[in-house]
Amino acid sequence: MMVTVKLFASLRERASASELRIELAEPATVALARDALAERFPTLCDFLPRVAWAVNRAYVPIETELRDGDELAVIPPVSGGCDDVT
Amino acid sequence: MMVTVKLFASLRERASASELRIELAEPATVALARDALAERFPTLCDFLPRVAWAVNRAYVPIETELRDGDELAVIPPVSGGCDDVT
Amino acid sequence: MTSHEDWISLLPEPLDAAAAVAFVTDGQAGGIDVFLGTTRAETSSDGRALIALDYEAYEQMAVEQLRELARRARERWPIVRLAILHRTGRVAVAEPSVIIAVSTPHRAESFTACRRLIDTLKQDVAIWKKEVWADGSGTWVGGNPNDETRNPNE
Amino acid sequence: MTSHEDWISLLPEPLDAAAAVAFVTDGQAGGIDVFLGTTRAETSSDGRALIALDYEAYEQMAVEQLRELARRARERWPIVRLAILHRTGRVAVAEPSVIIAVSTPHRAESFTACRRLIDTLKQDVAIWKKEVWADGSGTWVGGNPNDETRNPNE
Repeated sequence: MMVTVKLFASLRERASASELRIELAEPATVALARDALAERFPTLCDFLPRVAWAVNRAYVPIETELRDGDELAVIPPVSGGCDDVT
Repeated sequence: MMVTVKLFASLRERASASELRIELAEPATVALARDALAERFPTLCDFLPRVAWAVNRAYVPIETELRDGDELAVIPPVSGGCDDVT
Repeated sequence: MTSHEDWISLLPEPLDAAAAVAFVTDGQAGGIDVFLGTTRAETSSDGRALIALDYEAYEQMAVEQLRELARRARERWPIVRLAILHRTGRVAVAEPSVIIAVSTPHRAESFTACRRLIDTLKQDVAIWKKEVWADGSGTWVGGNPNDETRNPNE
Repeated sequence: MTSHEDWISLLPEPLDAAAAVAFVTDGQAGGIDVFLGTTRAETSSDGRALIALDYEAYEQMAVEQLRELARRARERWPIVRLAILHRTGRVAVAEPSVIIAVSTPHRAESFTACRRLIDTLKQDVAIWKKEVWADGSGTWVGGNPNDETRNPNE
């Protein structure tokens, strides 16, 4: 099965990719996709413990099952709005 | 001594006057000015127990002494801003 | 923090929200809160429609009071820029009678300062309003000797 | 109360506060609260000046999340009209990155709803920002694996 993976912000820059397709053996989960990503992009390894995951634009837990064609997004800590104390 | 009296809103309409001068015997107080007003404008009598008083644009207690030339304002309950529940 | 002069005004013309936002916009600020009080459509208990509010001010005193509100707000919150604009005269339904715009370094302070300013303004600034009804009648808010509105010194 | 469609948008162009105010102005409302988050000038610990923030969004997800925020706010407060506008791309110092405008029948609700909307937006909407410094360097906020920012699911 194939899933589309979307990368944003620091992860997109680190991987030099904003969208890619990965092939996973069934039954696949977000956790297995994470492992596949870590193998393909070793530079992401230190980011992945701190991200959230979204499947088809909704946050999901890491043990969620994936289906063929799913859009999996790796969500680093968000910072929309304004006014963070830097 | 003479003081200028300013009337606003419901009191101005009821008295058909926005500004007038009254003569008071010394020593005069806001309370004495109130009594003089009530005598001159009997239609204000039922309003006067509920108003506040300002001398020279600052709220004062009713026992405040007046000086010649003071500007005494009769302040009905204020309602600036917006959004009173009617 | 640089202290800028506040924009405090009683105005007989329509209030300009964009001008208030522009006035308080500043590179030292991360948050701007703007409150607009607008005339809300109402129907009286006997079925008359509200068409406008007429605002009357003791102008010299009201402006001094607004400046004092601004001064006290600046003592309490790290305000970068501040505008307090209030209408006089007739304000039709949906039009603003008051605009308060506050910019602060962080967003929480802008909400708190703006909220406090409008609450305090309503309590003691020498401004009155009259409800103007479709049948031509008018009612001073708080101006009825038999109602329960408190006077500002109580 | 008539329910109007909300104005929810991610925009690459400068946000227009006057348009947001006009959108939420309504005769059923007595209070409008508008919050603008603006890029605040900063200096890094090693003396570099912040010149802008670059915003990146997972656009389809972020818009769905903003619509869900709006839906939940309408369940909780009697909102007449609502606009939530967020920038993408580069936002210079003093420019707004986000505008939230809320009109409600009474003023207290407009402050509470607006405040809650901006607080919630910052917590979980799929938008990221990068600090852009005068020397050309950039820092993703929350994007450093060694810092302490929480992820939105924790």
